[in-house]
Amino acid sequence: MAELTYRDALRSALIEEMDHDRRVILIGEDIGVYQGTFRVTADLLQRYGPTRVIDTPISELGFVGAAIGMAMLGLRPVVEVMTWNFSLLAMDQIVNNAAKLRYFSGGQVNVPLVIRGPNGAGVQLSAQHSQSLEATYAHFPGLYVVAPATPAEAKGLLRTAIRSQDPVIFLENAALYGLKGEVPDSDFALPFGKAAVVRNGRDATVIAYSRMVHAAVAAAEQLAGEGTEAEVISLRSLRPLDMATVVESVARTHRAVVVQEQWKPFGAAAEIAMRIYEEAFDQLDSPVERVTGADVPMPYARTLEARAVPHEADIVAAVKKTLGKQ
Amino acid sequence: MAELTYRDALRSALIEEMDHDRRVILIGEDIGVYQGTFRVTADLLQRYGPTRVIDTPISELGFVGAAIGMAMLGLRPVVEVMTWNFSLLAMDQIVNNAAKLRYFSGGQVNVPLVIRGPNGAGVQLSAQHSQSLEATYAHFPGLYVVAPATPAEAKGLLRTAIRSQDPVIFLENAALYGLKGEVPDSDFALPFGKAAVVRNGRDATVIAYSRMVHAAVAAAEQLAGEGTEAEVISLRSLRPLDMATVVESVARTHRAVVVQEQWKPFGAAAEIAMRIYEEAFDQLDSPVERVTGADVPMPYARTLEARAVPHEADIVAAVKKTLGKQ
Amino acid sequence: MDTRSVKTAPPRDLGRDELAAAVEWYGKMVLVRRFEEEAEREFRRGKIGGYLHVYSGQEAVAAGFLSAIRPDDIFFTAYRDHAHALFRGAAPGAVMAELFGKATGLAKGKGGSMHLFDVARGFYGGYGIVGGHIPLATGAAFALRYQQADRICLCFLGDGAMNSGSFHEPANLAGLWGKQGLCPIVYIVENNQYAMGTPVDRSSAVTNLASRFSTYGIENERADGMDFIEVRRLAGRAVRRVRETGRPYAVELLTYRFAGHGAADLFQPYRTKDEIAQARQRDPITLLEDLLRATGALSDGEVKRARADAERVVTDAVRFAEESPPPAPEELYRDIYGADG
Amino acid sequence: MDTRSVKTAPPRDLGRDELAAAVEWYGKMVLVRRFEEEAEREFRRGKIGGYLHVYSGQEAVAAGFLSAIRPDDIFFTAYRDHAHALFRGAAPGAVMAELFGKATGLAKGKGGSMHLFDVARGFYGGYGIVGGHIPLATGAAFALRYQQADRICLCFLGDGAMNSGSFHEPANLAGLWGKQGLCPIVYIVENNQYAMGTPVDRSSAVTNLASRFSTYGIENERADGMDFIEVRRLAGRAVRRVRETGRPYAVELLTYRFAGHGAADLFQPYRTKDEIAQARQRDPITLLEDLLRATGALSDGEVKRARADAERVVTDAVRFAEESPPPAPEELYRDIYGADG
Ligand SMILES: Cc1ncc(C[n+]2csc(CCOP(=O)(O)OP(=O)(O)O)c2C)c(N)n1
Ligand SMILES: Cc1ncc(C[n+]2csc(CCOP(=O)(O)OP(=O)(O)O)c2C)c(N)n1
Ligand SMILES: [Mg+2]
Ligand SMILES: [Mg+2]
Repeated sequence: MAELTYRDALRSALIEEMDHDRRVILIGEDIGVYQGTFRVTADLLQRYGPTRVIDTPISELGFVGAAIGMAMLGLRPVVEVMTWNFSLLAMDQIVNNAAKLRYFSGGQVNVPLVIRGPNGAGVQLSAQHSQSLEATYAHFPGLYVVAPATPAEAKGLLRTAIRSQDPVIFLENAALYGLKGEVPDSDFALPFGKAAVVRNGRDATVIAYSRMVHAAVAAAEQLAGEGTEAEVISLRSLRPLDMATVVESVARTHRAVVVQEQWKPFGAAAEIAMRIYEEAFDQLDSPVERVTGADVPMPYARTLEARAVPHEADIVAAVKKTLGKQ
Repeated sequence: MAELTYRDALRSALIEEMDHDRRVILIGEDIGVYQGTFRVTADLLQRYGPTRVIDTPISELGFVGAAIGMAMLGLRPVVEVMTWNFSLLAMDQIVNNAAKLRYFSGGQVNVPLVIRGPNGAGVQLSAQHSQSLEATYAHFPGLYVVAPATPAEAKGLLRTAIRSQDPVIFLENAALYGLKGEVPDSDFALPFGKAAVVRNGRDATVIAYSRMVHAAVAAAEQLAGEGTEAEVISLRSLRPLDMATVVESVARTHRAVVVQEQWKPFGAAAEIAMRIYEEAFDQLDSPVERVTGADVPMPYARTLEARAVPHEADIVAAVKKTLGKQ
Repeated sequence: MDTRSVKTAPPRDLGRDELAAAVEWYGKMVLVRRFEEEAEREFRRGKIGGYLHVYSGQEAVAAGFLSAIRPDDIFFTAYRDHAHALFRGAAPGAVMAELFGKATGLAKGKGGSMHLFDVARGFYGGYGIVGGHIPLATGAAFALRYQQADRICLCFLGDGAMNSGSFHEPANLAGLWGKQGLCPIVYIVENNQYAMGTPVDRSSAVTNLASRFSTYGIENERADGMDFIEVRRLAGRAVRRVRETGRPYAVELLTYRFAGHGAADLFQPYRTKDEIAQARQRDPITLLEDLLRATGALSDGEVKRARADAERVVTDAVRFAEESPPPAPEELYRDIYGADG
Repeated sequence: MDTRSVKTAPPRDLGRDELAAAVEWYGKMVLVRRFEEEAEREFRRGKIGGYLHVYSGQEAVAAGFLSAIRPDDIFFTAYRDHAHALFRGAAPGAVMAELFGKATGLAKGKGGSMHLFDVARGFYGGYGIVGGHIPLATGAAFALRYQQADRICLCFLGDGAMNSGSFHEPANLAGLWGKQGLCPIVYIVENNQYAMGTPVDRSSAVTNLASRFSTYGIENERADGMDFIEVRRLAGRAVRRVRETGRPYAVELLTYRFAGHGAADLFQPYRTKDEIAQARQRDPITLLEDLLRATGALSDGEVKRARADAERVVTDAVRFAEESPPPAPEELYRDIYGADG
């Protein structure tokens, strides 16, 4: 075990995989000379040279597509998108090629590709730079979609992502890069489709992923002070969803709250909540609650932004609502 | 009233709006000389000339973005995407500009833009050409998303779309272009956010949109033969969702089935079903059922494609399930 | 229409090997043409669904290039891809079976006409989103060189594709990577004069498409795409150079699509019958046939035999496709994720 | 670095009007520079959040062009947009208030530094997705001509933006529409040598960016972007020509970004202090100041006054921003849909 930041956990996964597998290469904007906008790739150009750490022009469609081609030929590219917002420019490549190539080629090609970068709202980056695109990508079969909440999850999932035979949408979070946590040494990997109970509780289940896991834990701690014990689940992956862990928990607590940062309509929480209804209807003692951001493009002003994203207090209120304590 | 095909209903809305408002112009690939892939714009180049009916190169991002700029300057462009699949190339323009411009400009600009074209699976067009992208777009605030099921809905909603001050994602369906139906004459328009009960019933509510409305009606007719009366709602618009109509119906039938053509995870039905739980939980006598396509990229082979999309029989089964008749 | 603005030098001094290859590829071109005619017929008979885009008129382009590469080289193209698969040696039965949506198809019936793949032969596919394969081919070329192989990649694309960002962005990457010798690719623009109903002069602000590559530092040339011998010679030079340098190269080949854009393009309001008739006078198969007859390399009998062979092969392919089973129902859920999924 | 590869002719024979304009715009440039310095300070003080990209070093580009257009002309730019707003006459207080996220900001505090808008003055915004505004500007230019106006549109863009499909696709549209006189736009490439940490020769396969426009049939030129007089003359010619013909025109202006890419770009590992120092020797404000002093149009006292004015205006702007209220909470839900929504 070592204490690492989320950033260094990611970086160490890159280093270990690059050291043991020459097929792993990195591609993205300003990941080399500039050292990466969030320094996840700091020093890696110096370490592996410019054919393995490739700085690209501002051509998201082009370099994501090129990485898919590299993956088809057996490389294992890890693409950095400076933020996931820019990935919309490459959406056609991700959705129409990466996700579907294995299928429409009748199984003739693999696309072992990771696309990683920060997802979600940051510090007043306003409407074009604050989106949380997990629901958008998790919709498409052929993709894996993961969203680690802790340094250990970041490292364990990135390892699995790099070793995967299929494209992985790897959603980091700018607010988490500095977060510290214990990370197992040695050859540590976390499987996709396996959620984690990060806090035990008997009264209600709070299901979250990425940064919202921490808001959920904080909410649970606050609730604990009032005598309510909320269980918190970090989903880790959205495609596939580990409903077994969720259902097992809800079967004990009989109440569920699903948290997402992004605006509500057609967001990830809708699917997760619906799956709870589909697979644990009889276990529920009250309706599943969604805690989400406001249904607005993200405003710039600090005061407005704060109102647009969900907080601990919203989770507390939702848990209480499931318990009829409102 | 006149009997029109869905195609001609669309075309007549274009003609009437173009006749009365010179700001309305059409842009898209092969809409002019070629007469439109689905002939929705047939003869319009001849009628309005090449500055109002603009054939474009294969540049979805470019011409959708240019249309946004035209709209900002006061024109009312109606863009045809040859199919919605290609719109993924313009996703950044749609989501980061069209949807958000009014907001991040602090209300200084309007984007009165319509993007229209066929959505959904067709006849063996395989994985890259068969997507149904309503959930993808309905996620984003700032957009309207509509999906007409009949010629009257097509005309009435297209009128409203062209007159709207905001960008409209107008989802047609290739399988419906030839469908005939009564369309009111005169200045007929249908408001957004107003669903229609297209068949009355007391036993269960089936909620659908676009092509699936017809499958739902066929299913309801079959069920009627067995003594079950299903109410069928055509949503018409997905953003906004008319929950009032849905809840009113579910309050009478106590059972709900939501139908979508696209694969299930993170699809439109999840949101619609969740809203029913959120707004009519106490009215429900059984869990809300989703009827959806298979969670796979669309295969080419006819036999496989038929298994990938939902059918009347699936709706019948789902209604029966809500009634405990399985 | 400027198919004839590029002069075709009558190929003199055909070498022995060149002549032998020309005869062989003549046969393949005859087969491909016959195959496409049959595919159109089967489409009308309802045996083939979806979209169907045939290659008739453009045969010399793919033939010229695919006759000039090594067995371990690779290539990508768009949806007009039957010829590319067949020229590369895919079994005609497996190609037809794919069009029929059968389990024995090249892509198990999952891809259809637009998505032929034969990876074992280096054919990395057929793609339906215009321009969408260009980034893939560019990355694939990088991967080949990264793996220290001297294999190269061909990327066929249409004139219409050149107006997409899916062309611009990877072309610039190729220019940059090429400076380090890391992008052994030949971009082959099949300028068949139209993107669906839009002629080049209405889709591209400049009509010399080859010249566009200069803006990415990619050397390029423009040539007649109807003359198999010329295309093959040019391809040989281009391929050799790219293999040696690891730098990209581009060619624009002026050709013509004899059929409609796809099987649904019946009326073709965007061009005249006359225009088509005139283009057909430079049918690439006839041009090659005439040349080979003139040099004595091809007799009447051999021409007849080539046609009869094509007839037989296509008939067999149709029979094979007809008799093949549809994909098993459980195939619906296969090939979405790999073994780990 | 080829800022100096373009020679600056010492501007002789300055006309009376030209001289008056130069003095006026000298003052505006001094203000803009001072504004940017203050914005950086306010960012460090935590008064400004998000991203902050300042314009220092590039003033002659926007000043030259915005001094050459009419009040009813329009323009678009990217996120490095404070100067563009200020030069066009937006109230410095409203610009600073936007940076502070206040209700009195140009965009009511909803857009922030990257999204300044002043539509009443023809400024159609500041955009955060690199290249994303180029299609908008191109369509806007079409709309102006469609409305039979002789207004024109300017589109400022960075060197980095030119590698995006968001550049390629509209540039081709402009080339096509321009043939019918339907695209009165000037593309102004602000080549400040870098896209974040990536210099032009590592982002673009060709480093003469102006030349890229030729592939879209758009006439173009390349010039020194540090010399206000030269930029303004060139702008005058370009604007006149575009207004008359309705055809697009493009200029690449060689300039330099003195500050980091954004306020977070502290270490700048991609360039040396020396390089920056050398570039600063051709500071556009000093160049203009020296010239105007040499011609006698500007005295020591006037220079001092320009600086003092700038100081006062910026101080007032900060005070205005500080004292302004934040947006009302209900603003969160406003401006998503129009009145019909
Ligand atoms: C991005 C995209 N836009 C539109 C289409 C519809 N479409 C299919 S083929 C085609 C024309 C392509 O022309 P070209 O690249 O010249 O190839 P050709 O058909 O002539 O071989 C179009 C517009 C598409 N498949 N993809
Ligand atoms: C599509 C996209 N990719 C990446 C970014 C991140 N980014 C912001 S500015 C920038 C550099 C742009 O350089 P240039 O166009 O030269 O403009 P400059 O900053 O020099 O004014 C990058 C990569 C972005 N905003 N949008
Ligand atoms: Mg073509
Ligand atoms: Mg720059």
